[in-house]
Amino acid sequence: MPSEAPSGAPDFFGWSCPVPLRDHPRVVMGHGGGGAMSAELVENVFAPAFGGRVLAQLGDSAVLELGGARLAFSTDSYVVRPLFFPGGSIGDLAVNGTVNDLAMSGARAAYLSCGFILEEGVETAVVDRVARALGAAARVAGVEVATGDTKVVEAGHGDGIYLNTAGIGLVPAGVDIRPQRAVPGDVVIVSGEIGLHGVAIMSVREGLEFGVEIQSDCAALGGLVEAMLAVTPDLHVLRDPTRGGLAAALNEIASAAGVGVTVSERAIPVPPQVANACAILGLDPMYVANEGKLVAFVPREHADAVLAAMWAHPLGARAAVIGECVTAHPGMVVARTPFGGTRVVDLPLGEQLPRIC
Amino acid sequence: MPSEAPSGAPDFFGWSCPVPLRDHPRVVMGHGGGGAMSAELVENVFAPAFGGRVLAQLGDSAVLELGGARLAFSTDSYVVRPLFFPGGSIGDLAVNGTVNDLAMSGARAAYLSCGFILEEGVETAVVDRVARALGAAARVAGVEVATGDTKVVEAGHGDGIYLNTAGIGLVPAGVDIRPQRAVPGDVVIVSGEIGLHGVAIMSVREGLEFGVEIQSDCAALGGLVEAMLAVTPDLHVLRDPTRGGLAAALNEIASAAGVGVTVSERAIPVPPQVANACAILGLDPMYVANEGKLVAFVPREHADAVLAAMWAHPLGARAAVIGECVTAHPGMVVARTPFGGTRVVDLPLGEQLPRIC
Amino acid sequence: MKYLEDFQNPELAGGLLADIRATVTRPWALMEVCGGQTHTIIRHGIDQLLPKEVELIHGPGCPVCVTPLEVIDRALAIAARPGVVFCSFGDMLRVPGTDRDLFRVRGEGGDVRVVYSPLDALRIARENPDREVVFFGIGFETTAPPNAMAVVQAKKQGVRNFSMLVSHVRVPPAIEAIMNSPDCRVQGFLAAGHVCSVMGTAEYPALAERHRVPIVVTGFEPLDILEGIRRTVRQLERGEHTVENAYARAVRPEGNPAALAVLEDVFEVTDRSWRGIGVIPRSGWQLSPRYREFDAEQRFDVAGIRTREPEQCRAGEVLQGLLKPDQCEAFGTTCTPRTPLGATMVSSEGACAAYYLYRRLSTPGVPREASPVG
Amino acid sequence: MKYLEDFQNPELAGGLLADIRATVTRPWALMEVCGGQTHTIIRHGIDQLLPKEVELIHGPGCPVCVTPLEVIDRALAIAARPGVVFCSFGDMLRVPGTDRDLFRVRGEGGDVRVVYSPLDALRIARENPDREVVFFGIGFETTAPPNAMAVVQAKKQGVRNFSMLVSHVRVPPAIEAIMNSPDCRVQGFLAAGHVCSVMGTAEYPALAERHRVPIVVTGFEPLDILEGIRRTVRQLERGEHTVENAYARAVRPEGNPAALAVLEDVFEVTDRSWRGIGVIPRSGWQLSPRYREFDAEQRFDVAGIRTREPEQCRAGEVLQGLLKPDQCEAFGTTCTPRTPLGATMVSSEGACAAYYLYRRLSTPGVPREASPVG
Amino acid sequence: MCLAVPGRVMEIMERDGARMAVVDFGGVVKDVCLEYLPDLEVGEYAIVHVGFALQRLDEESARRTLDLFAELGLLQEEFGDPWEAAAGGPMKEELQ
Amino acid sequence: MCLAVPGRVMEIMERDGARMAVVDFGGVVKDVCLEYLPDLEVGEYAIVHVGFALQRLDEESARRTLDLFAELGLLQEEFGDPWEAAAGGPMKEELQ
Ligand code: SF4
Ligand code: SF4
Ligand SMILES: [Mg+2]
Ligand SMILES: [Mg+2]
Ligand SMILES: [Mg+2]
Ligand SMILES: [Mg+2]
Ligand SMILES: [Mg+2]
Ligand SMILES: [Mg+2]
Ligand SMILES: [Mg+2]
Ligand SMILES: [Mg+2]
Ligand SMILES: [Mg+2]
Ligand SMILES: [Mg+2]
Repeated sequence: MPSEAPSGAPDFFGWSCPVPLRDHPRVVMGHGGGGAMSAELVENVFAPAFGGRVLAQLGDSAVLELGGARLAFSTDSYVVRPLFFPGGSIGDLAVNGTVNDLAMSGARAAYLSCGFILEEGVETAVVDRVARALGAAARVAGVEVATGDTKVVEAGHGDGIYLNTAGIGLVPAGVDIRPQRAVPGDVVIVSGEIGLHGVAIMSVREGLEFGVEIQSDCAALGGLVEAMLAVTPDLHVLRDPTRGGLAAALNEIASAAGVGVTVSERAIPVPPQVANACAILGLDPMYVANEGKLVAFVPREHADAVLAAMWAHPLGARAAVIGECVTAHPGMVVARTPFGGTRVVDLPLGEQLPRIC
Repeated sequence: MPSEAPSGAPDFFGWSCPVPLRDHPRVVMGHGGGGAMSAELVENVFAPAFGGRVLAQLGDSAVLELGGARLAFSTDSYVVRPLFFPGGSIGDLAVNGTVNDLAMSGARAAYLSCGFILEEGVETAVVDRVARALGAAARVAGVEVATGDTKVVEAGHGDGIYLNTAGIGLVPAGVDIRPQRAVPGDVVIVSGEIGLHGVAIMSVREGLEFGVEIQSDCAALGGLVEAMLAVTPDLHVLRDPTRGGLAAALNEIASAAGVGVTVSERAIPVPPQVANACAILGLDPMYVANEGKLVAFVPREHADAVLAAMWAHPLGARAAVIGECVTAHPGMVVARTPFGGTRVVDLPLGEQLPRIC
Repeated sequence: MKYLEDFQNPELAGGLLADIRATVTRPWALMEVCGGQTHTIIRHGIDQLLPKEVELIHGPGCPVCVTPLEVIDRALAIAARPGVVFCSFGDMLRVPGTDRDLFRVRGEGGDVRVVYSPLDALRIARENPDREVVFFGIGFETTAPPNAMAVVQAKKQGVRNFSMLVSHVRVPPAIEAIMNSPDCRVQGFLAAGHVCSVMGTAEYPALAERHRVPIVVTGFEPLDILEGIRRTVRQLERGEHTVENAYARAVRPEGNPAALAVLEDVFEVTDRSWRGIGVIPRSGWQLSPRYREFDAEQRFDVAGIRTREPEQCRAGEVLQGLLKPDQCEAFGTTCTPRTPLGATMVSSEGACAAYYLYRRLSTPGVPREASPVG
Repeated sequence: MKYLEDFQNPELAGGLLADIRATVTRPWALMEVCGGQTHTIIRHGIDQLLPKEVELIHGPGCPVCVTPLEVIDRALAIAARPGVVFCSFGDMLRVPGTDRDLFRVRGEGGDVRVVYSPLDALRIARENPDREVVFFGIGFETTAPPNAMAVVQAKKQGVRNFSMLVSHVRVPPAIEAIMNSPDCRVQGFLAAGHVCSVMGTAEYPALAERHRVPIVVTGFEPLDILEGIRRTVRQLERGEHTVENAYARAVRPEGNPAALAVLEDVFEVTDRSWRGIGVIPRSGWQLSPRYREFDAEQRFDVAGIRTREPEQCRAGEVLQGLLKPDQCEAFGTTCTPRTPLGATMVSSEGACAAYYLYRRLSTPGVPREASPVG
Repeated sequence: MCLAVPGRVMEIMERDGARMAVVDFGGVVKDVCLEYLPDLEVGEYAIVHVGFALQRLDEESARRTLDLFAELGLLQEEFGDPWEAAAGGPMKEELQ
Repeated sequence: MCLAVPGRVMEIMERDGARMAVVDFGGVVKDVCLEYLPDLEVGEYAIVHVGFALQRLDEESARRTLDLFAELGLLQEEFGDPWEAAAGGPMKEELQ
């Protein structure tokens, strides 16, 4: 990613190894939070080291040519705790997370690889439950687990189960979906209520336990994307707002395409329990993770039809237009509050923590 | 894998969930050792859960059709300690291990995914070194890192760095390499000296430190396999004898194809330092891991030419015929000792441990 | 949730705004004391809706912002010790000490845990009898009673491996100090509603009288803030300076007597340094002699740690409303949310962090902090 | 390596085998005492090369096989304690106790570590002063001096968090017990060369004389074994029963005096139970009163643990050469290397494990233990 | 500072010698310490901060305040639409 | 039991108050405790078990033993090839 900082301004992108993270001699949790610090790690360490033409796309998944086919390829590791939570498990996440990253390139996932890192001492019955959840999710998503691997690490290392999946799928002809294609005028659509996954996880996290009648939205979005593509292959951007939530997804798109994004807070579907859990913990629902939602940047002329197609799909029933892509404030996301004021929706720095103030 | 136990004999394969591992309510290190216990986990937990047609092939990598192309697809996680060892690092392993699994299907690796699981507190300089080693290894292997992911786990979990890579590559037309294709009469070739990786790792393992003038054999075998395929596309089986060593690789092939395998111990190239390190620790070199070797089952009529082609390649310079595939003792590997006696080379149970007796 | 959404209803804002607009005749500078109120103002863009005559100055009412550097450094020193479990509210983890923050300590091997409640820290202590569990007891009068209760329970239950690093601060002495500042521009206060829920309002009439300044006890939701502003502006326009309670649903004049009794038992008033401001007499609490055995500063002998603020940082003036953040030389260059020099750049409601966002909005040339994640 | 490969040279085996073949005239049953010798025999297929008249009976010389169940259970109990680091040679991790093994204990959260040398355990103790480090001191007279030295050093260095769970056994009393068994078929012994390196050969002439049995001190490489057999057969054919040293390069009659002195200081002779065999008088060592403070049994009060072997297991008879493993009912059905009932099915040189492999080879119908790994 | 929210008491119990309540925050349920409001009863609302109920919420007062806001709304017509007059952010249009 | 191997002393030092040596096992080098063979010298061979040198290896004796084995080999011709007569495993052919 070339630096575009004007001269005189601080240059965040000009650092060089061997001290890539100026201020972080050691990895901290924030580097995995899906926000600014994660991005820095990719920017300053991984991208220069790998030097890949494809990696530089920095999307949810890479689109590449192989044997005459156009493939989407993506990976994610899953380290969620607890392993089972309201509405799903690490096994469901491992399928849906990767299937969704492929879907965000317009690809229908065909095959998954699956790597288990097991901690010595984890109950085999737990491994079995996770594996069965993963298998069941794969069948629902219509993807086949094609290859796998198991490693065991000594007790005290690892964390019960870590999972990695990588997925491949075919990108249909004429489809070119990536963050860079956002253009002013695009309508921004979110496929449903936000914050469900993050709040469901927090509700069962050690030391934070609370009761809430919601479940993770964990789901595979391949079918929904197919329904949207049936309206028009010319979707500009799709993104699943996972770690870092809607705020991170919108910021990444704004930044990648060099466009501004404005959203209306009133239009964003936030379930009351999510709003209330966030109120108690001092969090903003826009920063809370989702695992079965997408945000789409759609040319204005197709927006109504795409929205109608989403409403017709069970996973898009509560889809809503939440904003648009603008020429103003390029690289930034600005929300109009219900009171008519505006606020900047910044890229989250690291992980979100419960606040008292 | 269908059970073929005669009636009356113990039925190891007829277990059913939810108590899949009769004797192991919890995961132990042996489940990751690449031996019998690893196999049980696949057999009893993962295969039934995933129910994949492709996974059932149980090879190093899956070969599948997508968009008209024939692709090999494979994954491995890397949890090696220490992260840097004589002759390589976890970054090299993560490339070569997966590239080699693809090569064992006859495929040249084209793209890798790469998932980092970082432990909070690991030095960013270490992450950078690993990433650069990974990038350099990818360039040597001619494979592109196409997509990646980073997760951070709390200090005390994880182990500095865990890595996962998945790889995809094209399988050339006419090539069908898999364990099931071993047939009696096949000549068994190993591509060079065994045991180097395992001994190199042990030499720097905490509490076991010893000095030895060898390095891990960690290398990408795509080029060697191409040289062998140039002789004939009709290679029957290729396998990289990693965890569990040559013993595990040969047993897996014997078992998958239902053939017997005999090897001559005298013919197996074991460097003296490997032999001596094993003597001190009470280990058998046939069970020690390799990361830059392959074992090939080649039709007898092509054996000489394939061997010559291997000798002509830097990574096959010390290739040797070590045995053959027979109809006797199906599913078993038998070694003829230098004294003319025989012994069964069993599938290792779990991990190898230093013995005193 | 009920009694929360009701006070976030934009439909009802119109009348309040209209009334303010109808009332105001000339410029007034009001200070919202509490960082929670600042958060609401920024989060909802309340300031953008007000008539230009009404200026809001963000007060020092954010414990993250005002916890002194030397206390942070003591926390870091304790948290870094082997055998210690250091428990803190999430807010404090990213606050910079002299050379690192609690996140960094955790990365370096310290056992730092985020808790939701001080009682969670006490539970951790009971569950880990072989570890020293230290709770970072920061906050204003609202947080002091819960923290005090953790100490009371620790004593009652005989949990000897529990202690608290105390840096509690009190609002009224801060208001007094602000008003005593020779450059003070503040003409009216929105007092912190939740502080008053506990403490009641008895301390304010004397303050209002002495400084001839209206003080309106104000809640935290958008309509509460508007109502607080409306009542303050009305007093100012009328030349009044009384104490009003605009948060009557949660504030009684007498406060919470049970909480006051425990505060009286557990704590004693002390002078305390406020980050970026300096020492304010009698503005803090420390553990009373009856509970001194639970004082982490004593148990870990870190009281000797003394530090100096970075000289560039002018957060003190910012916190007193004497300086706009972008008038600070470090602002946006050496000081950003990623590399904060002062606490006001850390907290999401800190004045410098808020300005940083807004200046970026109005000045597109300022670089983004980062770019997309792979 | 030099002096190792030399004695593994198959070119030199021919003469030894030819001599044995030339000498033998009728069936002889020899016992190789040491499990290391059993390992060599199986590993190189030596038994397959011998004339049919020479039968090798595998002796009880494998500490993994003979460590009594109750000691294993004590080890498991200690290893499972929080705060304990339990160090062991790798061999012992898979030996089954009554209901689990050390691997399982580790999986359940016990801190079990494999060490190469007892000094490594002592180092771990020094490095972890807040943990109790227990070393599993098993083995014959070869391993006893190293283990004794760890205790001596612990005392010298004042490492108070180190202790040893001692289950040392002595070979000569076992030979005595075997010869005293009414069903004993053993006609000659290959004595354990490394044991004699330490202990010397002084204990054997009386044994040989009393039982009128040749005893040949034998090394561990294939040629050593053949030479031991050759010399034993020669004595038997001649009707002799003397003690010979066929491992002269490493065994002197007086043994290692420095080691003997430390053994004398650190240990005292005791009766000890051998797994599957029963109590053999004076066949073991325990810590002497001078070092009792380092006795893990006392420190952790596990001496009371008493157990019984599974009734089906006939390893005792197997170890005494009274029964072939496949004559045991459990063999290959309820007892396999994956689910061993007796220690002889665990150790790679255990007689039952060895038979299991070979029966599978000669009986292809017996199922594999597992199938390929993905 | 001092994130505190109103919740409704659903259940009261004793734990570790302290008076505790299950409190409902609009579908989110959490345990809360009642030591500072020992006479709070099931069905009542309280302001909760870091796991402690700190003050009883006076529902009557809340209602009166909201009524006042509504009344003020009637004045709005006299003085015109304040939205129009607001300083306004960079975004002018309202979406959807 | 008692895996012990011969190694050659390369270097002698003191550590933690114990006499230690660096011992070469044919290219593999490990630290070994010399407390039981305090007069072992650089260049000598010893039998090493679990990190301890337990007995000096008598090179002269080793050579004599090997010589004996070689002599016996000469007898072999008189009695024919023992390989032929060996019980034999399931594999008859020798490879390569
Ligand atoms: S911009 Fe930074 S340095 Fe300047 S006052 Fe604010 S926090 Fe301090
Ligand atoms: S086969 Fe098993 S049960 Fe039978 S004697 Fe051997 S170890 Fe014991
Ligand atoms: Mg994504
Ligand atoms: Mg991905
Ligand atoms: Mg993803
Ligand atoms: Mg694998
Ligand atoms: Mg763990
Ligand atoms: Mg492989
Ligand atoms: Mg693989
Ligand atoms: Mg592999
Ligand atoms: Mg990712
Ligand atoms: Mg770790």
